[in-house]
Amino acid sequence: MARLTALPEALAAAVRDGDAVAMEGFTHLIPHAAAHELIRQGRRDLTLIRMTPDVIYDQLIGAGCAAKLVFSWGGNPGVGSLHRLRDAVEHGWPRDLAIEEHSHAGLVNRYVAGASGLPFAVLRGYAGTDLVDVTDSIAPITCPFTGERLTAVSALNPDVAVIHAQRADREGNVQLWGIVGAQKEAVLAARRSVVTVEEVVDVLAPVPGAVFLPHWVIDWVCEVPGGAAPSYAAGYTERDNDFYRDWDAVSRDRDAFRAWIDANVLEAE
Amino acid sequence: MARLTALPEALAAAVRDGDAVAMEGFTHLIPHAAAHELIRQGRRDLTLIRMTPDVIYDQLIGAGCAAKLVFSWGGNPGVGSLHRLRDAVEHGWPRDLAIEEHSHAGLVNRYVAGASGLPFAVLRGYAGTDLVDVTDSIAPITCPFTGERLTAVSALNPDVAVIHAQRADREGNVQLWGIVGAQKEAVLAARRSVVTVEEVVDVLAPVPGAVFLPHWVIDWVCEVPGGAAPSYAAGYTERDNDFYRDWDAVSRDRDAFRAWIDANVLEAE
Amino acid sequence: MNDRSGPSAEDMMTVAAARALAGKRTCFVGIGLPSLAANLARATCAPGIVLIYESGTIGSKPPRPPLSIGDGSLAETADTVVSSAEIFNYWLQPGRIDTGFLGAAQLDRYANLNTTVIGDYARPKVRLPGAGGAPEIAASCKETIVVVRHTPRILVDRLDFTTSVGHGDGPGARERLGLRGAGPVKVITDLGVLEPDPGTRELVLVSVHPGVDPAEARTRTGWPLRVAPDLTATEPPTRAELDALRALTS
Amino acid sequence: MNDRSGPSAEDMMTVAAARALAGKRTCFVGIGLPSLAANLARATCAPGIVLIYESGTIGSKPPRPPLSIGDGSLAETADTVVSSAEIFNYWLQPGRIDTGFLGAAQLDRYANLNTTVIGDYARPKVRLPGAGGAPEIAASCKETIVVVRHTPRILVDRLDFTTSVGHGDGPGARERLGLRGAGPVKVITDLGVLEPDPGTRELVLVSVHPGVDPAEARTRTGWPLRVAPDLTATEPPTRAELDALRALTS
Repeated sequence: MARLTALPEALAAAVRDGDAVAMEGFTHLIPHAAAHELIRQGRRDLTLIRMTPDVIYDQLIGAGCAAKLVFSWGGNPGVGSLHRLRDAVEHGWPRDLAIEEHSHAGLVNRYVAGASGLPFAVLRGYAGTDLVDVTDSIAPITCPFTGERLTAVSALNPDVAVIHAQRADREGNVQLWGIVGAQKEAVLAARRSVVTVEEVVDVLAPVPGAVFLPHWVIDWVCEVPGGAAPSYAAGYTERDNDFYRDWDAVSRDRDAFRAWIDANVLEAE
Repeated sequence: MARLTALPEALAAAVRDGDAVAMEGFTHLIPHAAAHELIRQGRRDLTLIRMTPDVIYDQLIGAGCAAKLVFSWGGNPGVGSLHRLRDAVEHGWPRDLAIEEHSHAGLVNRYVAGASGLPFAVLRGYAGTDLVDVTDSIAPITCPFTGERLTAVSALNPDVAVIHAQRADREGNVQLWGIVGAQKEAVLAARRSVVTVEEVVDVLAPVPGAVFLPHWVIDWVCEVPGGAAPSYAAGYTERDNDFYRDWDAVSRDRDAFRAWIDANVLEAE
Repeated sequence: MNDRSGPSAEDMMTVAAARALAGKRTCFVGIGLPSLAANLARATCAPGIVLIYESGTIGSKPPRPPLSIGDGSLAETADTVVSSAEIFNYWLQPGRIDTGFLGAAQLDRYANLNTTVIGDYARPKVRLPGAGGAPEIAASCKETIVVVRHTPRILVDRLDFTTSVGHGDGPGARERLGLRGAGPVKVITDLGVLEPDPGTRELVLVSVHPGVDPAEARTRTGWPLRVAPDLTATEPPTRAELDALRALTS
Repeated sequence: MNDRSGPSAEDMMTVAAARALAGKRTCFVGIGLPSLAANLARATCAPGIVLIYESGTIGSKPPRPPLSIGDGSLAETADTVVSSAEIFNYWLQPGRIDTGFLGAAQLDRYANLNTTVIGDYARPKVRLPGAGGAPEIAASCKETIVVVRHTPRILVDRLDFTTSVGHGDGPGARERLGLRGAGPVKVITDLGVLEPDPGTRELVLVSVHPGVDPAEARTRTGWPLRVAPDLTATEPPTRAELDALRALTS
């Protein structure tokens, strides 16, 4: 049952140290404001789950919030590396980061299994790749009808899903559109969920292509206009491509990164 | 690549005697006009696949077009039995009808597997029921991660999917909305597909909740206004509930049924 | 229907079924009497209840109970409409729906249900519609409520076919089968209410509707129906319940 | 960029990649150079081609190549946008997409690809972005085209990690692995075009771009690159191709 609260209150209640947290949004509707609040709240030892870790997890990893990363593509889209992610994996800074990696198809099917109440999902994937050797949540499975060998991936059921959406109504029903990614699956797979929205409205007028998440599968809804920046919310904000380009230089350097976090996250509210 | 043609031409090219044909539409957008054309063309030995056989398959079965029925709920919704289906199963009239039956969840997952290019799908289903003893396309499967026992169903890949939709554009892109059922999965699972539409338009304006099927996964598009009657097309036509109630009496009696088919299908065009 | 007429046995059954939804957040609704009862609950004891139909409509608020599960009003009044695959895989299967409402052509003492055939499967005396959503509603809802007319043709000693599992063959059966919902918690008939014994899981008559003799319920049951020592009488329909029911069906 | 400037090696690579889409109906597009080439194809040799991005946009017609795979213009200009689950399960996996466009940090003689790590997996020298959509694009598209810069750091004798399978260890490998698409049919570099030998599946230099010495291509390849006996020269970019490219990138 969705409660409409302020973001700090929602995240303090939803996310504990050591939790597995999925913050989804496929290069759109990325819940940056919520990530910043987690950094301010000093969360530690999180297992961060996300198809595309992106700048949002580069920041959480660099800030020392994460013990493990579950992901399928960890770059700065169209720009290059995630330097904080690389520094953690390559040099253990600011701490060692365990890695569990998949392809997009594999990771999204783990969410699908989680959302469906199944312990695994089946796909044509990974055959012949080295991913099967480094990732425990991949296993072979045989079709009981044809004998064909396929791949199973284990279900993902995060402790918490955090997403950003365009709108909610006062009951806490949520509506999001544009590139919809794996947000519905992440919320339905998770034990708890927090949704930040551009605005709370009286009535959710139907929108073509919109995903609707009913209030009774959501725990907290927080009005956070611009909460996806530097990502965007279709119909509300634009992607700040310059930010993504500029992030490359900020994130290459540990001191520059820390200064950025101090100035833009810790000292902001 | 979709071709816009007349319905008789499309079905003559798409459906051959002995084909497995899925005519989908979950109590909405039921492709009745196409079914009548198949009766007129005298198709025989079809394997008819459909979650809810409904009046449409009662007519095809009574007209002798079907050798087998694959289904999950065979009633006249809100009214009672499908008497032609019952007569075929109970008395072999007008011919014996083989039955392969599932639950809705099982049958829709067979379409999902077919649409996904997988040989099977997994669900929590059928445990403890007698359906597992009478249906070959159900098998146990064990989770490779947890050891839990679940149920697999084999993929359905019909020779032909036939659906009715609200609109297509001149390129053959199709748009349908309201209760969307398993139409997308049926079309994507099938080797060939025929879509009848209420109207062909220049531009498909986006509609909330609409499913879009691109022209390159469809083979034939036919403009057939009212082609779902006595079912309906949300935004275009209303469900003729009286027809469904009246069908009970027509279909109870073999002669009344034949007279109805003669007058309304064979002598109509 | 005459507005002054007293409540029929059918009305009582519907009202009792509606009351069983008090306090529930979500209900997966079958068509027919379950749909009428669920909409009555929405108009009376469970105003905020979210009705989910297997046609994929979530949060339907039909002004009148629909004839079919796919009537336009279900989609038009819904919060959202999802595909058949999604309604079963994402919404029903994970056990996130509180209550499932089911009917049946046969029901046994463990509230297992038959909606498939009467007689032999290969040459049935009566071919029934089949499973539909029932097996997975029975498996996955947090609990189910069954609504059937009370006759020995329906409440049978032995099912001709098990379409949907209630309490299987008794204690522990659901756990052994991996069914995660609690199963049937109430069977509501036009004579009274049956509930599974907490120990044996066998259905016991716990309440009779106004004017019903428990002996009649036993006579009209195909197995030796046990009667709860603290058998109660169902509260008769209130004026408000009957008015709401008339408004839905008139 | 100066409109009068001649074509660079990069331009030639993009134009050659675009030409490879002539006659194709559908293309699953990665971001970066593949996206530029696919949009150039749409503007030149393949006007009706349907571009599908792994962000779930089908039929995107972006006026300019997007920076990221999730830019707003991809969704706004799409015929439809589907979820991540659907784009991989319903659209990519069944093999209904003609061509997949891929890049890589390392590529071997069988066009297997590494986008995961340089060095040891547990303690990598360079942690690369990882798999993304590539393994299944490589597995399931009817064919794939790989676009990489021609350096011995990329065209290597041995991958540090196999992220996506091309022709595996040679003839029959894809069939043994159950990969249903035909795999890489072309590797397009800034020096020329490589194609798998029909018999051995090893990449062979079949064409060099204008002004490129095949010896240079061999020097800049990490294995002893075979050169096709009927080696051709790539047609230089036409005026129309260059104009279209400038229009996309200016």
